[in-house]
Amino acid sequence: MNQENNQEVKSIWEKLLSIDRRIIFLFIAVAVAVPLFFKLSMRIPVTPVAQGTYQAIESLPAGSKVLASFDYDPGSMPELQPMAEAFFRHAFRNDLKVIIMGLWPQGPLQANIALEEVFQDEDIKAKSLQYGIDYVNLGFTAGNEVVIDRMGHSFEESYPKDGQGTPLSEIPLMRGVRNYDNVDLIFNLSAGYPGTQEWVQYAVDVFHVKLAAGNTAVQAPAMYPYVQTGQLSGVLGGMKGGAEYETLLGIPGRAVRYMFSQAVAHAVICMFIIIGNLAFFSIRKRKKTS
Amino acid sequence: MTGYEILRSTNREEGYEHIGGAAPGATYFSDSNTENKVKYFYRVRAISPWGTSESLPSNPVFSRVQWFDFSRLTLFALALIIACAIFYFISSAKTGKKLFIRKIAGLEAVDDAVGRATEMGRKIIYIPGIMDMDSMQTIAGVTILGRVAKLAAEYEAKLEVPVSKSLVMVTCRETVKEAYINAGRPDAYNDNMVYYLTDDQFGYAAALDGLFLRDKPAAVFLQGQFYAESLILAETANSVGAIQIAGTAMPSQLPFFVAACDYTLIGEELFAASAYLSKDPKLLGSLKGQDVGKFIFLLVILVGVLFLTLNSVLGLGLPDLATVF
Amino acid sequence: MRREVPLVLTAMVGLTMIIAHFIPPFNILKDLFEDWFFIIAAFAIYLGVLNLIRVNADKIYRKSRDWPFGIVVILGFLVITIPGLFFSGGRSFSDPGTSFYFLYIHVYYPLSATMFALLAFFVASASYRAFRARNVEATMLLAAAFILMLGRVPIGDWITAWLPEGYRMGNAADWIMDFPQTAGQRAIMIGIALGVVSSALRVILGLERAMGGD
Amino acid sequence: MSGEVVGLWIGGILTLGIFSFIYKDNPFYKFSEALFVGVSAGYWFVVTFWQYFLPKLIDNLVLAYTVLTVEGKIDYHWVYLLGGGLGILMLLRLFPSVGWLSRWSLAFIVGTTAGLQFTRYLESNGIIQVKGTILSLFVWGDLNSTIGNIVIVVGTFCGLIYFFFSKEHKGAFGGAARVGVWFLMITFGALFGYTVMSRMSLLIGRMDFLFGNWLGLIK
Repeated sequence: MNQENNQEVKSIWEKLLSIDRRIIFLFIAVAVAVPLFFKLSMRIPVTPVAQGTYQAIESLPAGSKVLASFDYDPGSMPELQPMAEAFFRHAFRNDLKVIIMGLWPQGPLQANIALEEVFQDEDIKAKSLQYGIDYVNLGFTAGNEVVIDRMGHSFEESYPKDGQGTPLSEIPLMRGVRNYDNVDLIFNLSAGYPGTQEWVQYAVDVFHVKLAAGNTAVQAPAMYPYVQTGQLSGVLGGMKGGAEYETLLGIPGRAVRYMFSQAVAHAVICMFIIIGNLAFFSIRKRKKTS
Repeated sequence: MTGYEILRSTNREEGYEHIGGAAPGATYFSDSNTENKVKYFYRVRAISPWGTSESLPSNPVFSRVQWFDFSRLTLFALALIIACAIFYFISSAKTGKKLFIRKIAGLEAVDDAVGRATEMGRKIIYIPGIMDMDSMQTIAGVTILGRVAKLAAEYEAKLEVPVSKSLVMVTCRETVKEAYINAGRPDAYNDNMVYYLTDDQFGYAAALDGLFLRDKPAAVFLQGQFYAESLILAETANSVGAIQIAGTAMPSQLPFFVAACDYTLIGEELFAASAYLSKDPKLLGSLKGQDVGKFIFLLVILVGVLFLTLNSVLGLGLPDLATVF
Repeated sequence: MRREVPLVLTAMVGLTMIIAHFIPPFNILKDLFEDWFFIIAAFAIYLGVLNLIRVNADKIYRKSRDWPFGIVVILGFLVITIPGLFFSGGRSFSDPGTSFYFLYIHVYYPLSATMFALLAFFVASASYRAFRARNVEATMLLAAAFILMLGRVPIGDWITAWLPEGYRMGNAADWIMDFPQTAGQRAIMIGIALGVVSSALRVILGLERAMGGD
Repeated sequence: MSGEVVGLWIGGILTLGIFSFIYKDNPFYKFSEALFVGVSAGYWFVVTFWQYFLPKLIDNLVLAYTVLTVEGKIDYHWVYLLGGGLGILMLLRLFPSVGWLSRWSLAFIVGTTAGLQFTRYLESNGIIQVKGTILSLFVWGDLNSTIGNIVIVVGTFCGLIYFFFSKEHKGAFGGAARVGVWFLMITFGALFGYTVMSRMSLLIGRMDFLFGNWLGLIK
């Protein structure tokens, strides 16, 4: 008897392992979509590295100038766009002046999208911020990390004109801003190359300017050594980092809303790994005994 | 006291412009926007909620060009040492001197896999990554292909190399042909062992997916530069029970290869294996030169940590190497 | 002429960049080369784009495999280039409201974001069918992955709620990220850095065949 | 607001087009992917023209020309003419017969990148990282940072030994390499967790678009 149901038990594990891939796809799709329908607000614990980025911006006195480099494309929007919106709300709420630029051609346009969203807020609308005085968008320029190196000598040599084509000398905000010495902080949203590593290598370690960053989750772990040495003030990691930033600012935005789906998705992945391994080991044990 | 303002003028009495500020408690201010050989006068204005007080003008100073930036001496010295080490090892390797490289565990795994594949009598599929010949990782992948092809020729195993770039196809054909000749079996080689599928990342993965399911290979080699499509390849090869030996320097793909494959060459091991196999003087020399750099770093860490620990445990005053250099 | 001049140029430009870092007067020459670098880098972007158009036009002309999709590539190129150059208010082409902005939000963004979202499905099926704790290393990897995956979402703290405040899954995840992960990442980083140093040296000394060599 | 609705429908259909690859490689997926390749190339083309070529290259050439004709002197802006020439050489790579000329321009790209990376990687990813690892293994009255320092020093040291190729991994040296591998595995485990987090966030973003913005089911 034992041999017979032993046979049948093995087939369960093997059947489990050989189910069609599309069923797994359907399972993860449902696991991610269903929680979106529930408005469950979850407590988001804040990591020390996220605190570092928040503190670097919060500690700036009003009127300080922040160079914000948007180095990502729409593929990373779900992770970095909440950070972009939270950053603009944070900067404008503290009356910081923001100089936007991008080393990726899509970056400056992502900034425009975030600005359009943030300008709907009542408190920001009340400040009636003006282009060229409170914020400016220098747009994209070719050259990757060499642009960062050149901006150390002079912004104008890399960006003679802003995204709209107005020479820098005619923009009030840019008067007196010659290079990194006249900027109080660099904030970098990065999804790869060129990104935060290049900003550390070419701006922080050569011109000794302060840098805070937000990265896609794939790239965030590689930035931890820079935080430990102090080269990088802090890094927001993936959508979770966006949710932490929103929590610190007290404005639960999109990233907080997605966290319930994120939690369920992670649980499902862990369950898949456990089942997969149980099946793997029981089949291997079966093969050894037979 | 809320801060200082720095004023500058080219004339002692008037014409002072505000050129920068310093936080309260700061003791220095560097002015990097000066024209060389022009005399400047500086004044510091302390600002406090009750009013401001100005210092007397400083005596005239002018900046001139440093011919060597001494603040970067450590970097210069280390760069020189490593460059000389690399140059020395490359030239000595060129003169045929044998350079020692430790045994690479991954290469044994490669040999075992080809052996077991031959016993099982099923195909070996070799994938040299999805990038072109200008990537170092692809070159390493093609070098390791040479060894696998030589073994496959000796064991008379069936080898197949589907690629995603035409230039890679040409190079792989040369490598496999040469390996079969060295193994003394030129007759067993034919060109369509190496064939082109598609340039498109996911199209290539989908095509390989079908190939694995159809042919059920005994061994799959994934050596080179991979991106997210590596997940599909590793998973399907796993599901058909193939032995998998991977190797890449892409940090984002290494976790998946280590979890899904039987053996993975991690980052630099891929380049070490290709240097070890190709005996190419410039690869061997570079590897040894890099080891000199690692040796210096290991030594500095060891001594530096020892000093600091002794300082804090025994209260000695040994130098802190982190700030000395 | 074909091989020597590029190698000499590469060596000259590369050495200038290194020397200028230590001997400031060289910065004048460095700025000149950088000015040319920016222009050539922009043309390199156009080279990539034009090459893509040529490859697809070739595919259509020769009716090779999947040639109809070559037409779609060229159509896609024109669909965004023509409005972007001519009908989006010139220099302020990327302001909200222009047709270029509309195409970016409603065509480029969904396609690009969904291409990446595909990977979530592949990770899910690979987790189920490929990730095995087959040896000590893989077991340590999966254990760390579990702690991170659960620790970075509220579920981790919810499962380990019975532990005292500072020692829950979330704190374990923070500790792993701040210390062992930083150490391992740093070892990899130093290794890669020395690798870049040696390959940069080989390129500058003209020893590297792969870099544009034939 | 009909433009918005049309846009949402285009986005929804294209999203399903790419997702159809999950079912199997099919013409609808191939169409969407080809469209993506074409649109992204077009995007780069347009942005580089408006924000690089026009304001920086063409305007400077016009400036150089006016300075020459008005004041009759050659000023620094003529550098852009030479740069433009090198740029056009780069495009010759499209034509195999004269393609070798493009190697002159490629030399500037390769030389500049190699020259800058040589010092940047050695300092930022080498020297400064080593300096960050020189920590005391015993800190009075602070157990957490003592343990933290030990972990960072041992982990970095052993990790570097694992990547050391000039000595056989035997005896104490082999032991240290073994410990190094364990640290690398924890690092890869963390990277695995973060990569899963990243991929899942992207899927959540698309699901929110499909069910929220497009179908309007999520309020």
